[in-house]
Amino acid sequence: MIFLDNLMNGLSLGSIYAIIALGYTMVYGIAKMLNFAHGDVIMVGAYIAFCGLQYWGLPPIVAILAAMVVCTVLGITIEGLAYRPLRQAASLAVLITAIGMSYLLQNVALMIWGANPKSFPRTFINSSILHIGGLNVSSATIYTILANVVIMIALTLFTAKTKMGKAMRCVSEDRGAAELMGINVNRTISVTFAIGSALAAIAGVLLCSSYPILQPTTGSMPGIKAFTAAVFGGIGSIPGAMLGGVLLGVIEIFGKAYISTELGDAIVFAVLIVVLLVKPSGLLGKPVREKV
Amino acid sequence: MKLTKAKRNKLIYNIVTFALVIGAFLILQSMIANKTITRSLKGQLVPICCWIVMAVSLNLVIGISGELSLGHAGFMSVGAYTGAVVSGLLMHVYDIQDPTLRLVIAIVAGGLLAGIVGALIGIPVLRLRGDYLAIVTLAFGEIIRNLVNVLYIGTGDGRLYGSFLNKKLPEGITMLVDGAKGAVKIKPISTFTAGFILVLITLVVVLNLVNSRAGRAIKACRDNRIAAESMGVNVTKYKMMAFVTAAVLAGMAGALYGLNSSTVVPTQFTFNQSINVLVFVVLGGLGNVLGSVISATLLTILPEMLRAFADYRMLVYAVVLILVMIFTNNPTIRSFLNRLIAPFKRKETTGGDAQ
Amino acid sequence: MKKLVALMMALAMLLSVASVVAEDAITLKIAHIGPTTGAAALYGLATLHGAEVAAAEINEAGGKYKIELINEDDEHNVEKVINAYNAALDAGAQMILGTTTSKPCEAAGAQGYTDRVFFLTPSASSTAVIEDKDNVFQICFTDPNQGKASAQYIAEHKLGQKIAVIYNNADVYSTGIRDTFVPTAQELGLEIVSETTFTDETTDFTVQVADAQNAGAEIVFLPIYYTPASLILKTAADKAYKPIFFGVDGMDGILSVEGFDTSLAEGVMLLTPFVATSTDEKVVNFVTKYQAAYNEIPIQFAADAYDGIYILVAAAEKAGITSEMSAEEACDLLIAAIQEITVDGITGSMTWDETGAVTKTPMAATIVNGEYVFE
Amino acid sequence: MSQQKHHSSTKMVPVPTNSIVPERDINDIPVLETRHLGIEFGGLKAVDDFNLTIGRTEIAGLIGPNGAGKTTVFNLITKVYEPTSGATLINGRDLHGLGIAQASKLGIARTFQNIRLFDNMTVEENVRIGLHNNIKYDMFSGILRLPRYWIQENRQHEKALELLHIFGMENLADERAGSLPYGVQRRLEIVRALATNPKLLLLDEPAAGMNPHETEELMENIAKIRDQFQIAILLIEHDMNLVMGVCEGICVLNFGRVIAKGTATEIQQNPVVIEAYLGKKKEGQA
Repeated sequence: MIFLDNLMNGLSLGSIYAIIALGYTMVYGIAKMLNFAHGDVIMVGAYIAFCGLQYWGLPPIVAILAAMVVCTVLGITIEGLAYRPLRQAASLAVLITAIGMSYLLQNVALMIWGANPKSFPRTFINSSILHIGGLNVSSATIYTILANVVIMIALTLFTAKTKMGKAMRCVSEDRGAAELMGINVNRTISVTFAIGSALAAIAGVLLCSSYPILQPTTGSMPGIKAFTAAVFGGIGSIPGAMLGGVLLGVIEIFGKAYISTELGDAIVFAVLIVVLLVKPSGLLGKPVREKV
Repeated sequence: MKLTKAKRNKLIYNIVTFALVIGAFLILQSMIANKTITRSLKGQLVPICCWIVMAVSLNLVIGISGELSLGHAGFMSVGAYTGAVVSGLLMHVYDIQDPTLRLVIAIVAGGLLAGIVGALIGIPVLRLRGDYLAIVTLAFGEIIRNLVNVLYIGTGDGRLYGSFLNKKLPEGITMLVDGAKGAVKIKPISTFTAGFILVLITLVVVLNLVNSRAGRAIKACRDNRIAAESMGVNVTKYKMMAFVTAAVLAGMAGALYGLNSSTVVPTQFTFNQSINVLVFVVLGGLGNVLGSVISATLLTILPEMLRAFADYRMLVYAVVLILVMIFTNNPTIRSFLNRLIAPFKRKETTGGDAQ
Repeated sequence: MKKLVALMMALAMLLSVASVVAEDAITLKIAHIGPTTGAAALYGLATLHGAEVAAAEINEAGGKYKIELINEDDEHNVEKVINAYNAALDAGAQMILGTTTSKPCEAAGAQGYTDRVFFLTPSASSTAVIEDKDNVFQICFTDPNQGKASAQYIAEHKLGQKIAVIYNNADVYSTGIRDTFVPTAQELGLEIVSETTFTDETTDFTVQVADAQNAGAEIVFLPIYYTPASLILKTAADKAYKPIFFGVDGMDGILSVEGFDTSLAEGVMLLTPFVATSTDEKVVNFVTKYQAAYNEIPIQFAADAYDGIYILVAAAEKAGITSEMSAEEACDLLIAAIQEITVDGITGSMTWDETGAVTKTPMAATIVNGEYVFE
Repeated sequence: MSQQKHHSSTKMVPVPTNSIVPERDINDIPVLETRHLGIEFGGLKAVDDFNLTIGRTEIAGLIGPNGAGKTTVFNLITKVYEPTSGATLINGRDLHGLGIAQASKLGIARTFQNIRLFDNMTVEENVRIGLHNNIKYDMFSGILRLPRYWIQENRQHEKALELLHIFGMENLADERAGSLPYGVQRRLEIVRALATNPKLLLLDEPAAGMNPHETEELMENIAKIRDQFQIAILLIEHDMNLVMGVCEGICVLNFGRVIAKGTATEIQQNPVVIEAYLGKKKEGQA
């Protein structure tokens, strides 16, 4: 029973990581950059939803939509202003810029909303507890898992079936060749950021529904762990993000429950290092060959 | 050897760097001697030396070796803790009361242990490339912090006691490292002169390394990994050399830093601290050692002088990171800037920075 | 904007007061050091504001003493606090009200011990703050005392037998309280059935709560700040787990978290010397003035700092401090004087011994209908 | 033109591995021998069953249409790629399990199709990287500036200038490599490769982007290098004048497989090669 309880908790945490990891993996797969600020876009999304619910009295669905719209615009803006000028630059420069962007978002949020933590209001997402065979499961967990599955299927279909999705796959394979084929690379990457950021808004709401404390730094640690999850699953792979996220969540909870609560984070990061050493391309990723 | 223009520029660059550091030291020493220095500036002298060493050593990894390390503060914490423990050990167990001797041994020990940790991390990590390396060094920084949180070390009746995860040490011993409470009851023994010497050592090591066979190999790996390997350069070895040298220097800076205060806590060496040092490096110029020295000094003193500005410090840092990267890496903006400053600049030379 | 208005009001208060002050008043230069920016700004601003209210009150009354308050920000950082301390002394401070948080206080206090500077900290509660230093005194309980008092309170009031402890092992305050709570509770015949930890970045508390729940704990002791506490309360509610949650003074503030569902905190008990809803005349006076100036309900930190100014004045009077004395000259006089006085403040009646620790009576409050109630 | 004649008159003799080498090298261990070398990318055989033997002082050519797998062969020989089948022997030593740098230490040096210089370093420094394993001193001598540092630095400097002299580039020693004109960069890559003291020099399209005059000069230099250093050279080139003029043995690759081997004259007359380059001739045409 305790084992099942822990497993359920792990799945719940893992599904949050998974939904954040989806955003990372998309952007990494297509723009070939680690968008360090993704975790902070999540934070912004959560704050917008918070404002919608707490100050503007919006219905939950409208608040989430508002957060998605704001994050989409934010994602496109960040990409256009900060990342696009560095398209040809070394990955070091892009990464430092992304770190700067992450700090910028955190500090702007600090100025707007202050350092005092806010408690994310109750909504339909997290207001009820389900009793499943003796286990108590928050409705937030169910919604998160559902959202994950829906998003994963939608993204898979989108990349496989639509024209834009195919363009994304082309850009991901070979940016230069895609350009020669007449694909607008900038637009494709913009759209990728838009989708990734909209997902970040949903992730933010779900994250704060499960763990209802909202601070300017709320997104950073889950963001880093979700990136770990994306690498674990194989960066660039959509099912990989899902698998990596869920596994990482379960590992974290089991590590805390059966090894030590003191070393929970250390265990998560140790997993990342082991994965990178043993199978750098992740569980479902493809190995990358350098062009010479 | 005949002095060519490039070599002359390099020489001038090195002379200016050392002259500046030594000059600043002499001026400050005379200010201390005739008591014209303010308390707050005097209190910052040792930290400034530590941050200079941190910035220059991180520059070796980022600017010269071209790898992004986000765990530099982790090495500093290893040094700070080692320094505190070694100094306590020497005092309580080996009864060495001479502070200078203790400081020197502590700094060397801090550097050594940080170097060993750096090597242990480097062996697996340096095989990875680019973004992965950044995220793994970040992870290692966090792991180190997580581990020192549950580390307990104490001395009593001439012995050293240590414990991990659980504080199972005998009653009545003097705690040196007390879990989340950090390194405690440190007798501050760091001096400005020691800091100055450490800065000089760092500059000699980094500048001489850069202008030697090994340094050229490190830069070659940065500029073109495959080509360097094709020339028979063992890329992992040279990346490792830069990484471990930087870790040793960061450890030494950490020991000096730790022994400057009565206490050291794990929360001082978070990811944020690594980013702070990254800002010093980026603002001073990647690969530019003198730039790191200047920016580390200014960015340590300025916030103290502009305390009202503290609220916006991180905001400004963030903007600085983004703008410096865009301005130095975007071809359009770069050529525009070059055209802008071209009339004021003599013919472009190659020895302008430490390369 | 809010801050600016508050600042102007405080300034106006000070100015209007200046004219009333008697010619021969003694000016005490007191430096407040605390984190007024950064992650711990909440606490630093609270102590600053509390001190400002007290200083304005004293200056307005126009008595024998006039307070000149210097503020230095330490960003809750062990390096910055030394800079702040040096800057305060450069500005001519005679004594220090601070620092607000424990680790910086430990570092600055040690420096002050060497330099001979008197420290009275409103809220730094670890033992390391006062240990091996004769110059640092506390207004709040030391962490071990709080842990001890909590265990005693639980045992005396027979709140339950099986206890779970969830604490932040990356935090000095939390581990400090836990380190005496656990042995004291065991001595008193209570049973610690579960002990789990977390760190500053933790948001998922399912393992910790499940561990307590599965061990059948009737009481969950939370020697932690209110932010993680609010997450633990939520997690427990999700798991339909309803023990008595027993907190310490760091729990104060949980009801004012924006958006917090206060029903989750119903029945939570906490050890605290101050609640803003008290009907005590002095407390009402303080809360009213504080609200008028800063437009928010004061937390315990503010109350401690408010008392702190009065304690410093009382000690200065006893010691015969004059406007001209330097910090070094005042230090030993103040150390002797504070051990001889008793101060009745809004956080209780306080005396001090040579260790620097305060003696006062612990009080426990329970959250009922979204408000703190003293029994 | 005299050298061209000299080469075309070389007598090529068969060796057991289904290859030919110059008669003068027949008694030495071949500098390069590949046996059934092959690599697959995701199921696709980029290079398959590649057999080639090169004599100690041979100048050989590797030609073929675009995408035939020529650069992939270079990458296999230099261990940038690990082959999925077959073996490579350098001076009789198997490269199996070795890395790029270790292969280089055994005496392979190369240039790149898309120039890979160390752009931010000077011309001289680029050559000094080539000298990395020839004129050595350790890290501590460098940091502490021990006598060994000064001695070896001086030797590196002199050797670098001596090598740059081959192409008359010693006056460019202090220029930033990235700022040089294209043709000069190509020559610098060759100098840098020579600095590693190779037994086998691989040149990937050395004449790309050069005008006929420069190409002519390059041809002379390639022969000069071989004569002066007594090494073998394998080059990939699309300029047939250069290939036919300077190469003794030529190997033709198409779709990852060797379709012909022989001297310049033999290759020029081989119908399979002509077909690969020009497509299948229609009936009735000449």
